[in-house]
Amino acid sequence: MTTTPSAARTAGAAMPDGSPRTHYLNATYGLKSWLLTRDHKRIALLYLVSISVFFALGGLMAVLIRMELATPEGDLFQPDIYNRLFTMHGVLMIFFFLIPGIPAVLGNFLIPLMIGARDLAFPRINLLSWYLYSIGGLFTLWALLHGGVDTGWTFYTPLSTNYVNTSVITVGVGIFIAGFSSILTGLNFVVTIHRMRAPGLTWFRLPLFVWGAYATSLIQILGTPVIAIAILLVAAERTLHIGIFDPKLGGDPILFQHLFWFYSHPAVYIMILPSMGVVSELVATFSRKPIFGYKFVAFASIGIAVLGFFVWGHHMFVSGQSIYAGVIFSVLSMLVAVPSAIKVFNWTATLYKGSISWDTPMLYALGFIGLFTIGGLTGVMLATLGIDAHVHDTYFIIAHFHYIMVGGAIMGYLGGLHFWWPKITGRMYPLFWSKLSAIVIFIGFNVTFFPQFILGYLGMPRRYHSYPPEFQVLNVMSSAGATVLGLGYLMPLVYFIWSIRYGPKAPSNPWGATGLEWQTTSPPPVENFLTQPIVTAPPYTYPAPKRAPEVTRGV
Amino acid sequence: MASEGHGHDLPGLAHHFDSYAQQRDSATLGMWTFLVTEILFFGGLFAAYGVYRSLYPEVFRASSHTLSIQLGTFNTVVLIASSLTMALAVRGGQTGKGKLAAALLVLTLILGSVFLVVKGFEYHEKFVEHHVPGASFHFEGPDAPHAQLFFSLYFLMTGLHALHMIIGIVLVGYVAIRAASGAYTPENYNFLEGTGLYWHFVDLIWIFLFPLLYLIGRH
Amino acid sequence: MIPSSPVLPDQASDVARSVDHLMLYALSGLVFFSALIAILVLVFMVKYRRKSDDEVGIDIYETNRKSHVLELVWSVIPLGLLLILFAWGTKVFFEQNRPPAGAAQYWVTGRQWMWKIQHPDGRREIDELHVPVGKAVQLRMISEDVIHDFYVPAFRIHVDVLPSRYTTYWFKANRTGSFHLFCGQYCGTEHSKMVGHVIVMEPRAYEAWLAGEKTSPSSSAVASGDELFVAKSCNTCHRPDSSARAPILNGVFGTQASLNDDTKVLVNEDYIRESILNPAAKVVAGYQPVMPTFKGQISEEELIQLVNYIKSLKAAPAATAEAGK
Amino acid sequence: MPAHVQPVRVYFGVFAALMAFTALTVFASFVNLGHANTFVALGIAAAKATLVILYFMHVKGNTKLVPVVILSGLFFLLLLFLFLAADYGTRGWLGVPGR
Repeated sequence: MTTTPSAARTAGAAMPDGSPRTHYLNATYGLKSWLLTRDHKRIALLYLVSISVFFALGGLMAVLIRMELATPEGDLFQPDIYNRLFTMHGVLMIFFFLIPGIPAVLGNFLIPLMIGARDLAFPRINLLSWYLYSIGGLFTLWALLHGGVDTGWTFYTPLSTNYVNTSVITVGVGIFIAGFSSILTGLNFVVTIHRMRAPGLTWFRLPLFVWGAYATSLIQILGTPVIAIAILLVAAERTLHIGIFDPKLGGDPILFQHLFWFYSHPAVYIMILPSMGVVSELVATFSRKPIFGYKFVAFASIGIAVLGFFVWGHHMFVSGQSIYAGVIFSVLSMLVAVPSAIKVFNWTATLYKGSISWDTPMLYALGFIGLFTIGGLTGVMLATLGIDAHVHDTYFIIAHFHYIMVGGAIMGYLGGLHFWWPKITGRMYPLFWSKLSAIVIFIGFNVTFFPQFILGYLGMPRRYHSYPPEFQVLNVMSSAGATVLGLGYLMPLVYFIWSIRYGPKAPSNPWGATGLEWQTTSPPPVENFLTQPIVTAPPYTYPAPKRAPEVTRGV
Repeated sequence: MASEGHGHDLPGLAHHFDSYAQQRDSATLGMWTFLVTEILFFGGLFAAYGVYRSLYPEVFRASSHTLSIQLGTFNTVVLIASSLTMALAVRGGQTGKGKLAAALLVLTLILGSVFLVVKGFEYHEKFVEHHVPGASFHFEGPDAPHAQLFFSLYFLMTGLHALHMIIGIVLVGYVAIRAASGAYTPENYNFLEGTGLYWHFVDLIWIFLFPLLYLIGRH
Repeated sequence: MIPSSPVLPDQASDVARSVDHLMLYALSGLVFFSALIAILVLVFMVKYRRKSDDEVGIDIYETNRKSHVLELVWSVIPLGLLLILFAWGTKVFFEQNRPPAGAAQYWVTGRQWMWKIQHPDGRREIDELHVPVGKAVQLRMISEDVIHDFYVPAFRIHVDVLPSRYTTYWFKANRTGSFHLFCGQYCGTEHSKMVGHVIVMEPRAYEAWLAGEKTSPSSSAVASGDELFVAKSCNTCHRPDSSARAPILNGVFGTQASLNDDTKVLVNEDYIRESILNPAAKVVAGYQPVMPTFKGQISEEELIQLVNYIKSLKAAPAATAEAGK
Repeated sequence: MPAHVQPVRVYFGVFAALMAFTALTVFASFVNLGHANTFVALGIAAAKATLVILYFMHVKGNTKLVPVVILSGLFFLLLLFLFLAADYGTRGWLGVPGR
């Protein structure tokens, strides 16, 4: 790298209390200054708003699903409405919330800051990806208004190609376009991390969040094109009846499942890897010590991303795939559990002899560790051929992946949001309410999803609109938990919005963290740093250097 | 990429980069990363092709024989020639010869259009012979129903390839105009280089499509 | 119907017991590791909570040589346990999927949104499967439209029912009773109504049920297939004395047939089905592709009957004479 | 400072080689090599692709990272092919339909 340390930027000098006179939020005003911005920080906020809308919509559908399932008869909605609800819940949550979630919001905001760059490598492409995401989202919403889709988010053929008459193609186009957005975001991150690091910032001095984001980007780049072509083939089959997936014309519907899961299994790691990166940051910061086994944790991220492409067939153990392919996929799936286990053990070991504060982000991080452990270990059960043959496509797997995606990915996302909120907005949120929200979400989550493990082992299939009455007790528990969980999610929404206006001003480094993003002001100036930072030490070297003056310590 | 005026004001260097080399390396890496996604995009189709060819080898051979090997070979030559002119155009940009680059780009554009026109004739022929999948599909020979799979894949693969060609031609046209007006300097011809990489990639896909579709067991 | 335990579904076959034992092993691992992590986290949280504002943690990783050993330990031990789980799970999976020789052959046709079942003696029923206890039962399954999935929690196995080829499900019930049958693969609007029961009966009760309910003139699948063979005029070409327009079908099932393109194919249910629907796809060596397709003219159930009939044709010429009558 | 400039004759040399390979692959398809025909055709295509990538696309003389990017892309594509082959190639080995 041939970076030349640049002189002071023109972004404005700091106020005496450390808050800059102008920063990225008040440098320019007006809708146009936001919609045409090329500043990665503003684009991150655009994403934050849009994914929150989709999270709210997807959550609303989850509430309706749980209402329906409170009684066994299926008396609230007609079955076709129910089928659309769970399909759209899956599509919105996966493609429009979880996959863009942490990379596009936290990653966009933090990667240039963490590596001491002025922006991502391709700022225009970054804005383009937000627009693509939004256009994809609008297609999907448009389809939603026209009746949605009832194929399940997996779009299995030939059901999706020859049998349903809902808006499969519109939603497919939406996902296709959003996929471009995902690819471009990943591409931007990879190039940025390779080419734009500050002087002295070697690979093993990178914060673990950057490692996580890098691994995530690899999956976005390598996996997304394959689901794009799969969707394209579904659309072609649906409109032109070309026979690729139509058994009546010699096509093999199983081929679709291969192409679909080639992406959609690694996609799970798009959701969880950045969350793991966040948790690594949180655990180190709130224990005030380096992560135990930094290199193991860093390489585990890459290992998970790469091995993630070796295991997709474990979604197809009972699908008519060859039993021997199943055996191969099973043993490879076991291997991917090892780097995950390494991460969990290393986080736990980091706590040992730490100086642990019980701040809100830490509570979320600990919630993540607990829930991810259960989610991961039940995942191991599902990778076991003999067990999967029984619990495949039952509520067991619903519970498992919600432990990973909601208990893991969303806990990490919220933990990260609570951690960096002062940096993003320059404001603090109320600590009491935020700690309460972490606890409410943790409890609500477990009450919602733990009973589903039992339901699944008892044999309740997923995507059932009505079910035999003996399953009702556990379903009612689950629905009750969902109410608590929903309330838990509303709390951050309320106090975050409150804090933007009424929250006390945040100092530049409220948590006493290391990391370049804490050495600039809160909120950061447009150019991120007033002087080009130069890195001389590994990450998480405590005590944190006090570059910017610190004034008040939270609420 | 106009300078924003922050920090440095070197012509053609975006405000968030420190040097031309950093900017060029980023652009090259970004373009190649994009091409990798394209490889996997077409890769999904190649995978489908491989599966069905292994399931129905006989009918794939028979269907392949209905394609014109002359036209296929001609198009291969045309496309490789266009890659040559493109490579020379990039070299022109690299050495600061904008006018030469523009002329070579126009030549590339013409060759690309020739390819598409020939492809159009081939499509037309398929249409006349009822080899287009759908209700009017008709194929003489053994295992006719599965012939439709070959032609579905044929149209999907060559169609997507042609779509990439069209995008490429638009890009080449734009770059030719920019090159003629002297927009590319030895320090920053990144957009020209990127367009070149894209064009060569389209050529690469064809290099594999040609034997897979046209040359199955001609003996 | 109340399940025997609040957390375990009915256990109605030996395979089900194997699955539960396997699950118990996996579950004990889950409980052990999650408890370990939870306890460690909670203890550390309390013990090492921050005492003063400028306190920092103590990095023990770089100073302690044993750190790398520790990393190795917690990589290798889980890996070992996982490989045991994999091996055990694979063994159980083969148990779940490999039917014993001599299992009674039933046929299942799935369609949106019902199960059609045919007994070895030709008796048919819908959404219910009556079987005798203690006898191995093998289901050959196919779908008429989308992908379905045959799932009986009491037998602990799912198998997808495909529209393109036959799949196999087997079980040997070890107790009588009525057990849930679910469609385990989302198949459209009324997916949750594609449910039924597997009713396991004492052998004598099963015989009585078979005899007692035989009201319609249902004949065995083989006999129906025989009738179809004539009705569809298959016998005009597929007979020994025809001048070699079509291969003789007696005794072909289970053999390797040589094809026109010098390859060989195993004559099984899928090949016969494909050859009826798509005769030109794999033509036996020495014959012309002259057979017309029966696609769209024949239902999956009729295909099953024909397959059964062709399977039943022994190499003995006597059977042929009867078939060609 | 500008990137490495290749002499013009390199480009024409590569073009000639590509033409020769094209002629060769058409010729090879008319020779009966049994199953080897497919591999010969794909081998020639791979050789042509390598030439284009190395010289037309300037991977030779560029940073080491670019070949890594290309090869990792091809590696994951190969994974897709390999696992598909593992499924389609072993169907029916057990002798139980559908397994």
